[in-house]
Amino acid sequence: MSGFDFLTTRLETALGWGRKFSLFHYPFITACCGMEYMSAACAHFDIDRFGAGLTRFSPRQADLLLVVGTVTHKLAPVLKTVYDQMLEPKWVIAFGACAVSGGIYQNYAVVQGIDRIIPVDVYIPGCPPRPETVLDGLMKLQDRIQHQKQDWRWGKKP
Amino acid sequence: MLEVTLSFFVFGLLAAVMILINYLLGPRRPNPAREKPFECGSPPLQAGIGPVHVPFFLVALLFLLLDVEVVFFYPLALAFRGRGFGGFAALGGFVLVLAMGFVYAWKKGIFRWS
Amino acid sequence: MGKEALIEDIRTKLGRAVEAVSDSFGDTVLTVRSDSLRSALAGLRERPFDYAVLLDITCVDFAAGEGRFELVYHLYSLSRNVRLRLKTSVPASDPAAASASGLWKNAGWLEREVFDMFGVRFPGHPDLKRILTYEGFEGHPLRKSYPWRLAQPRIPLKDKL
Amino acid sequence: MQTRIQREARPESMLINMGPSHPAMHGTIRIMLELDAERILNAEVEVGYLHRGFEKTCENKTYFNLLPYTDRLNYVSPLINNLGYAMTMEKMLGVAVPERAQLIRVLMSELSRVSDHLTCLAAMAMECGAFTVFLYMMKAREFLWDTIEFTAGARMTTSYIRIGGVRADLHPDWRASLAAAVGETRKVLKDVAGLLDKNSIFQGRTRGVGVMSQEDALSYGWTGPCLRSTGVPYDVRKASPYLVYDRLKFEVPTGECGDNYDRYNVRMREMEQSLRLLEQIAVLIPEAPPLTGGLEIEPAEAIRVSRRQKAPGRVRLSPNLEGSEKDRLAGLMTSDGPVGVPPKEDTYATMEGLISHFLFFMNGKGIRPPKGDVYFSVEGGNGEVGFYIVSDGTDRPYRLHLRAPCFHVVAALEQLIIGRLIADVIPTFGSMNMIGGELDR
Repeated sequence: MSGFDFLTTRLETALGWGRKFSLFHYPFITACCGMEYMSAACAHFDIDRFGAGLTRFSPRQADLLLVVGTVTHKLAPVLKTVYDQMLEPKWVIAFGACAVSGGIYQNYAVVQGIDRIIPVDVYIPGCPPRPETVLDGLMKLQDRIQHQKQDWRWGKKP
Repeated sequence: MLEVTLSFFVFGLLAAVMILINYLLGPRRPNPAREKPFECGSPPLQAGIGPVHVPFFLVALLFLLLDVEVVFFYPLALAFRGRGFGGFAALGGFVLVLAMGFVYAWKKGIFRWS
Repeated sequence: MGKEALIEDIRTKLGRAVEAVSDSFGDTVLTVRSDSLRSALAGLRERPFDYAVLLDITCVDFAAGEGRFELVYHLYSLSRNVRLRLKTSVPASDPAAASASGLWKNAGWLEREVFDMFGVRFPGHPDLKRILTYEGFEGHPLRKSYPWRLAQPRIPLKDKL
Repeated sequence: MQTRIQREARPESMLINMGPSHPAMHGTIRIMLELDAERILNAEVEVGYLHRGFEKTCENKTYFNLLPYTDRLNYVSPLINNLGYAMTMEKMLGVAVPERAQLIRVLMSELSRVSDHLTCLAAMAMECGAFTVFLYMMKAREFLWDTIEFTAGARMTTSYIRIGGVRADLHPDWRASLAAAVGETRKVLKDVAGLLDKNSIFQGRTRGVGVMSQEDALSYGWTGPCLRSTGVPYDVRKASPYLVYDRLKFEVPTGECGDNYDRYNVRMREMEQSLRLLEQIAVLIPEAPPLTGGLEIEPAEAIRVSRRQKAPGRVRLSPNLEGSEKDRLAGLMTSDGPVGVPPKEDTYATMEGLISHFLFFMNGKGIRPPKGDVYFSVEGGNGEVGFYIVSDGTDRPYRLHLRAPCFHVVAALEQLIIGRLIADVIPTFGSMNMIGGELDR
């Protein structure tokens, strides 16, 4: 590993450390999981201990899209638009069985999992998932951010 | 004098770093959807933004005026540090003039939306 | 006013419109001819019976068996604290029923939902269009003929890898 | 495709989406507004963003399998939906529920009602800027959900109230957790009343905003706290009492002029009534009969012994197996008709139990109500939650329709916001407590 690579890996870990503890999330809440999101975000289970407490209701200022609840076919274009309008770097968490795989609603109305619309980083199972599971999912995302390779301007194309 | 130039230099550097670092480190994947306005995810109902109503302009101008006044407090306070009552009177006069303008606007009913 | 007396009054008041009066698990059920549906509803809403609240409008699809849709109206009289279920049948070939949007304001949305889910038209409705599904959704999902899992996505979906 | 509002809009006015993905729209409603500066000239409400095909799914699932779906209708007070569905089925099957199960059902639905009002007012206050009230009320709701979770096993989507009774008996020290929950909720209600009742900002945002007259409310088919805020004291628990509500003392609070503040106030006072009900119920529920002793042997031991002859004692089973407390089951689940799952002792120990358990879940064998249609309604968090079930004698409903109270409440939203400022949409919509799962089914 030449001197230059050593420099960039140190910078990548610093960058990863900086990003993972200041996640501004956009709560894309639709259904019952929203109640568990409220419990996870509030004082009892407090998502803010992991630096992800600040909710930004505009995709321009958020870097984590938290898709909470069922995404129906009528709502799919809305989710796609919100995801496209988010700025890089961005991550997506599918929160709850309906977002992960359509859950108990396999019928004409529900998208069977949001990874058919947008790329998803972390899937949180449960219907609804307990707040501890939510925090565990968040920690898994933070590990992923910490070890994410940074695509540097110079050298390789993104 | 040195500390003023030094502070300008440091703050300038800080601003430059804050702007450039985003340009350097953020991965750039251009996306046409990002140009369109954010309308809660639904398609916008109107092409551009139409003419904006007068009350908006009045409130904006008044805000600008009073905001700049507040910004002037810091250098004035520094400049009048040792002057005692004289400095305070000068600052008071400055604030009074602007306060009269604010009260006039208030009585004219700028803040009462029709 | 006992239940039988109430039914007698309704029969006399509505006369020809009432086809049958039955009882299912303790609730009084009034079957009305579809062409005099509007007058029956208006009559029930007036003074003596005073069914001030239209609780619900829904529809049941008997197209396969008996070739008809059955519209079910649930009414509730606030002053006499009594409920009534009013049924009427419309042919499955071209289902249409008089709109109750003039009598009750929530009939507007309820009829839009029945139109959206079953395709029953309501002439006289101010703005009859889909409410639960979206533009470009062909067919009416709650009909028995509509397959349970036939999705009509609005945007192209990546199939799972 | 041009929407109605685009066709009717004047050229110089501004058209804005208060769209589905908006912090105050609970994620599932899109309001298209035509604005003149901040005044709303015309509005069009579009719903259906959470239409999950509940009623179509019901036609393809057996009666027993539908219980989890009823939790997700009004997911803020799930146990009341369970109760509505279970009681509609019991009315159709003609099944009598034992006394203890009825008392537990009232306890659970009142807990669910308080958490419904807490969530609604928390969201409404937060959207008007009072974030502290949101945190306080969520804390109180945690205590209520703990009480529910001790008994039902899940915090929210419990499927605890079954057709014919309840799933299991109350947790041994349920009285302590209930007392803690009621005390904590009372403290929070006092704090929130202090914060909001005479708060001039909150008064300014809600007093006289979104006024609904009694005639309009009745014409829109409003029920529940929203109708009571206009002064009509209609409550299904009083109008047609079910379970043991006729034996309990509670008032029905009503408002004066039906504006946002009255809807908020009616919900606050209704929570106090529900807490009063909880205390009365805690007195009424007798202490659970101790599990009759007798030799309890481990399952492995029972299998080894039963190879040669019938297992001597009772098999010790884990308490969270459905119907495992056989001798307590008499108080929890009705005995007539194949309604509940047979108790696990029979299933694992006797041949008939195994057969009846197997048959219960087989296609066409489970709960099969007689032909006919039935409508029954209970008092939900938002109003009258009614289930209309048409059965054709098979084990799947031919048609199941939910009378969603907030569908009628939101139908009046357009009339309430036209002519007001854009900031008034938020408290008006917040005080209606629109729940997507119930609205779009």
